[in-house]
Amino acid sequence: MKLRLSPQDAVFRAGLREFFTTQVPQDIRETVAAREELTKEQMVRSMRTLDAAGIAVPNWPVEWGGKDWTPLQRHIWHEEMSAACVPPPVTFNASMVGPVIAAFGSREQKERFLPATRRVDIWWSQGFSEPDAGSDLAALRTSAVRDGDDYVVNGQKIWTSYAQYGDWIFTLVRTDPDAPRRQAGISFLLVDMTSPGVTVRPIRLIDGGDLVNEVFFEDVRVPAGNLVGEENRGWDYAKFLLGNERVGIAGVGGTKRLLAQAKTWAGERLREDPLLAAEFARLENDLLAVELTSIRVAADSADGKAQPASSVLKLAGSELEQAVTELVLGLAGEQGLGSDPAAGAPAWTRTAAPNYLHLRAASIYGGSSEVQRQIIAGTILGL
Amino acid sequence: MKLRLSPQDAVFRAGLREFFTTQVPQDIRETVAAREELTKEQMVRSMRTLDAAGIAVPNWPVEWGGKDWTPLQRHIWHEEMSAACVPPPVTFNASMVGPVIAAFGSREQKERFLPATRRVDIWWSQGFSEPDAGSDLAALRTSAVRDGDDYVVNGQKIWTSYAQYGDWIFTLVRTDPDAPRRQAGISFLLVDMTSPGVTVRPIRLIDGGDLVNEVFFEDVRVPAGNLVGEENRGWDYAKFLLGNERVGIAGVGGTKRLLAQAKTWAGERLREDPLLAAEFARLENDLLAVELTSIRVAADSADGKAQPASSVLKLAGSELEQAVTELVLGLAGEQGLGSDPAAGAPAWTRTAAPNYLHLRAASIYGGSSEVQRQIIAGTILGL
Amino acid sequence: MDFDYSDEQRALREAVRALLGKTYATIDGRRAATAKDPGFDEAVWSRLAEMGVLGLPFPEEAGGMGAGPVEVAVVAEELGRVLAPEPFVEAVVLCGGLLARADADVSAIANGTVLPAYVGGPGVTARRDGDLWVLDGGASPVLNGARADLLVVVADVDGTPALFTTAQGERTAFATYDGGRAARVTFDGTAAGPIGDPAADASGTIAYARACAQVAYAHEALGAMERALEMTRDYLRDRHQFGKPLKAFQNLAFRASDMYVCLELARSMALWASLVLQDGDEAEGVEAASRAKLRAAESGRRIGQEAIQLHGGIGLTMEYGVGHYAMRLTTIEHLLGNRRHHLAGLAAAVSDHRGVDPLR
Amino acid sequence: MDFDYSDEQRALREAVRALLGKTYATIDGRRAATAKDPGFDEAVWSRLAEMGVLGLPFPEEAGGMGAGPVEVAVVAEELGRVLAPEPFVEAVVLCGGLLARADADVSAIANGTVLPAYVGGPGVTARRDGDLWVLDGGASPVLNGARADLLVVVADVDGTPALFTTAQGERTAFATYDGGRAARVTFDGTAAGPIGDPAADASGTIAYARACAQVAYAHEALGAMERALEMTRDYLRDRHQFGKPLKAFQNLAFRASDMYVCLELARSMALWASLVLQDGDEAEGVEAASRAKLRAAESGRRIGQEAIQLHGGIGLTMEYGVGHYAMRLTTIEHLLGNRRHHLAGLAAAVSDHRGVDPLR
Repeated sequence: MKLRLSPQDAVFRAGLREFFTTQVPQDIRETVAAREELTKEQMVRSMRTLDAAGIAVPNWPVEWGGKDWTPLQRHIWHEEMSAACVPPPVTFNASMVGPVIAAFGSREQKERFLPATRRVDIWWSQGFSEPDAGSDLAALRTSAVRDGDDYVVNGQKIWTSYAQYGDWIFTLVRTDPDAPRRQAGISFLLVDMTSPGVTVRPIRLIDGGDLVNEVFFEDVRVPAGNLVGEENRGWDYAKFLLGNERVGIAGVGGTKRLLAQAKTWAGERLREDPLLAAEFARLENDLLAVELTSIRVAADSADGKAQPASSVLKLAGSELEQAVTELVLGLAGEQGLGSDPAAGAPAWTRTAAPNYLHLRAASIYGGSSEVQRQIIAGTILGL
Repeated sequence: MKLRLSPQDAVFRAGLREFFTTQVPQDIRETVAAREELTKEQMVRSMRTLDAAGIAVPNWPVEWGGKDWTPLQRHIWHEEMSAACVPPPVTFNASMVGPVIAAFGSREQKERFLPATRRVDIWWSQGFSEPDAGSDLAALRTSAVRDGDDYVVNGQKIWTSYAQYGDWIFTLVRTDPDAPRRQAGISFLLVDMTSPGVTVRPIRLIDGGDLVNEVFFEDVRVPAGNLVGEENRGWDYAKFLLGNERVGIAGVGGTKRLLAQAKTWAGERLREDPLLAAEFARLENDLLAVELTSIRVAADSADGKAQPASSVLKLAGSELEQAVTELVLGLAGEQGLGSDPAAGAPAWTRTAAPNYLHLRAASIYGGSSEVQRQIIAGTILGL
Repeated sequence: MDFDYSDEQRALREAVRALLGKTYATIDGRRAATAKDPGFDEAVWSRLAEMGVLGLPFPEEAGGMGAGPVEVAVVAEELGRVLAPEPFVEAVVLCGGLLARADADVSAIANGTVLPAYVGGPGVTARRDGDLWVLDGGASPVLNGARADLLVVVADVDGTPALFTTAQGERTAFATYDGGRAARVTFDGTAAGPIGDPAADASGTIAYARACAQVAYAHEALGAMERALEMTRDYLRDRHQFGKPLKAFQNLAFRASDMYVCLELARSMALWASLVLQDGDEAEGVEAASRAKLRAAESGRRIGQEAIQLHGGIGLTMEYGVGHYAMRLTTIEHLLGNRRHHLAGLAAAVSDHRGVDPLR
Repeated sequence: MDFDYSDEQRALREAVRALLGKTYATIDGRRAATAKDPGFDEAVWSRLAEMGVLGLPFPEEAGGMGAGPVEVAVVAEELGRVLAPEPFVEAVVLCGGLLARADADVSAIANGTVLPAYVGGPGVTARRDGDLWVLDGGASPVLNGARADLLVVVADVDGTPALFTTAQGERTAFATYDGGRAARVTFDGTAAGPIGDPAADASGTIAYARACAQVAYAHEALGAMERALEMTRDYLRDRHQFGKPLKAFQNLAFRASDMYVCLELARSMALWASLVLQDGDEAEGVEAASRAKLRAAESGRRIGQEAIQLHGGIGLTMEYGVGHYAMRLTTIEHLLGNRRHHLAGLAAAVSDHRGVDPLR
């Protein structure tokens, strides 16, 4: 056991810190610091900045632009990025579809898609959830029927973030409705969103945003060459995708930055109001525990015990993130009502309520807290 | 709607307050105030004092010594008793078996048992739970087989409080093992604990007490005349018993007294430690909400809405009671280790840990919190 | 002590429910009303005036109905149930309450021709300017401050608060996150009329009016909690996942049970606080209001958050109703003192009494 | 940064586990040991001495093994797993730690011939009496105070704390609720030897030794939590009600999951605090210990309470083990500062830093 980073890792960290704080454009980092929405252009520009330095997709195979980093180094990379207000690489590209294509795609698919995915020449959307298939994803009904060299896709996806920006969408579709298990008849299909029959309808959320969507497929013809891996094995690839990336799942970096900012916003109240100070102290201690746990997972300290899986990090991390946004909302008080720029309020009070409401989703998407508890009970405790 | 008691109820309350604080022996009230165990003799003496004044069993039919009080008056009676450190009438007698015999017993049973039950000439024990029938009471296996004029009882009961003192035990026994529903083959039988074949074994608990027991029945012959009501309808009587008495179920009176005592014990810390003061304030507000809810239930304010059932009171009341004992343990701090009289510590620090541990049972017995949540979900919410 | 509504109170509830039901039967009603200025439905407001609701708590001689806090609670709860955006609590209970206590004319509020808005906070001062009083400074957010015909202003006069009204003041309108409207109000030597004696300390009057509004908010929150729980219950009953209704998942059903417990605790406390206000002792009323507001905030927070979580994604959409309930509960939680504010106040006073005895 | 145990540390764990397993394989072992004075098993204590465990953290030249906080943690966790009542934390980590830092002879502690007990708290004063130092006052509870051969006393000298040892002092023995032993100790001009310079302020030394003990307690609690969760998991898996295993009740299974989360958060924090102590900066060590103790208290409270609740009645019996785990977790929660104490301390310092960065 040791507390300190190895000299190599300390150098590694210093290098990244230098890079993130000096090479990533200031406008992007300020937008993140102010908890405001990034534009698509900013997200793309940020990721290309990282890509130019070769650190956009360290989790990918080296052949396709990845890094041979240790898990701890990946953790450091992610935390330094968060601390420096650098937006993490576009998830759909970097953490979701990229690794799946790299692992299961054909050579042709890799060459066609991976470089473009890394540079965000293609913005990917995720087409998994459906109106009747949320936590119970295997209930999905969107169908893909083979017709000559194409699949014909019909159905509806929902909760598709940033589908407005989407050039392509990776989807789970039902290719064998008669499969003995619901999971067995599902395939992983890449769909060009400019194909005829694809329609995107934004969903307005209570946080004021409209960046999640419904995506409708009506007789959409998709070349069979866009099937990833084998037909009817999509469930395996989806499980790979969902279980793949544990770095950053606890959201510790962002929570930590926000809690530190909140101290500034609290100002003198932090000294004058013991109940407020206790709230900060409690959250800070909870945060430290979650961060240390995420380091333990990253460092993969085996020690013969069942490891706290990513489920623990997702569960505890999202609840903590929510608690900190709630603290900030409480600091804003009645000022928090003024989410409208016309209120002329400081950015942090203006964004307090929308961010609080936005983060209510943290315990719902990406495997709800209920799903995580089920995984812990089943997989770790054997219940 | 009105806030104040009616003049009649105010007079009623004043009378009870006067009685409880002057007529119930001081030694009994001091033992309660010190949170120490009452002896059997004290409990009996206290109940006989109430009985002499005709207020031991107000929930019984007037014919058998009850009172024609309103629910609010019963509530006042209970709260004044708690406030004055008067132990409530022995539950098994006053709230459990008495009302069942009064409602379902034969004339002969009533005459034989009710006066003796009211005066605690008979101390009743409760024989419901079994090792494999706790929350799932209908799984009980203790059998009673008819043999001539007797039932022959075999089996085991558990969690029988004060069985050491028990003269008689009221039991649920299985009389028809072939009944189509498990609940349908159960009968309600009164058993003289001096009968051959009855054995009592105390269970030592982590609170240091040994007042709960296992009770074993080995070929115990019980006259058929001790069957209450009809054979195989015992489940109905048990449900009547369990749902019968809502007064005092939230334990508000005792919790309130304890919280007030705790302020004294906290002393100057209450002014000096804002976190401690906030804990008190929060508990006091929670307590007020539970007390008001228990008054609403008592006053049976219909108003066309589903009433918060006794389940809400049991659930919220026991959690609150536990929280207050935990607060007291926290006040005691390391002093709380000294539960042994030899520690020479004040009574309140000495009893802090045993009481805290004792109260962990409050959310388990009498319908666990889980059972209460199930009832609320099912009965009130229709889930 | 009893918690039963009288026949008149029940009739009032039915009447208000029927009126609001015409416009706010579904969440689309609220969405339509809040989509455009002034953020509520003027026609509904007029009908509330016709029904006498806008003068409910004012003395009859002042154009009101002489009703009390319990009737106010009945109305507020109905508004909360359908998330009606009409500013009853702000205009009638808070502003109207302040003016009525100072024997100012509130008939124009009661008949709906004047909409007042409350300008609180520490940012406004008043000074004499010749024979006139003028205001300086400003406040934000002033709920419905742009639409308001009259501002009821708490202003500092030589270190103590006093009350003024003015129809002027610069207003910058903005939308609030829950669909409402507010304004940033600034004064710069703005003429204003004193309410009562401006040299006298109005703290007590203000605290009592705020208490009345806190209790009304607690009831508005209660209505919203009640409806949010109903929606959640229906969703658990009707929605299926993994081949069975959600209600078959014990964890979800138990959480709905806990929401119900929260609801009933909040209901008991809000009803009681109304009765304490009705009973008349001001200090007791102020304390009871703080207790009820704290309880409403805790229950509302839990119920709002759980309503969303138990719904999943749909609970976060503008189209579906339950997210609006959570938003409104969040807003109320932070109006007139949030949880920490009220808890700190109660904590500071916790040594002053042995216990709280609601039976009197 | 890494959290892996070295091979030596693993070997230590296995050795301690094997030793303790002989006596404490089931809860009956603890019950037997605590049924009679001195409340622990002297034979086990001797074997721990033979193994070198009682000198683990002392320098080799002082008769110890020169091991660090991580090795101490390994031992404490094993003691916690089986609820071994031997006073390792109190005697070795706290008392031994205080003496070793003052370069006092600890070899007799290491070889098990002298059992020390810690007399803290504000109730003892020391004064000169001729050439001697004498103590007045007293303290309670002094853990294992009756059995102790030596008392390590924190006494007030002209307003600042100093350290003394004495083999005397009047001791009134009593049992603690969790099965342990303690004593009320009183001094009345009792002769004592100073440890270090009695005129110097020993606050820092004491705080650091207490920090080491707090972290060791956090690990003892960790072992107890781990085992309490295992027992609960087994019970949910094996026990049936309503015709199915308890684990099929989603609410119960989810609560076990939350217990697991609590456990892992406590583990991370306790391991980290050991590393901070090992790293050597005293102020950092004291802060980290407070953080770990708070976390252990919160997790331990939750896990202990839930372990009982999920077991139901059986969880409260002396015969079954899980209640003993809950009791011990409760005791540890209140030793060397409870939750409110540590939270208040961290709250008072929360403005002093922007955030806590564990990666260094």
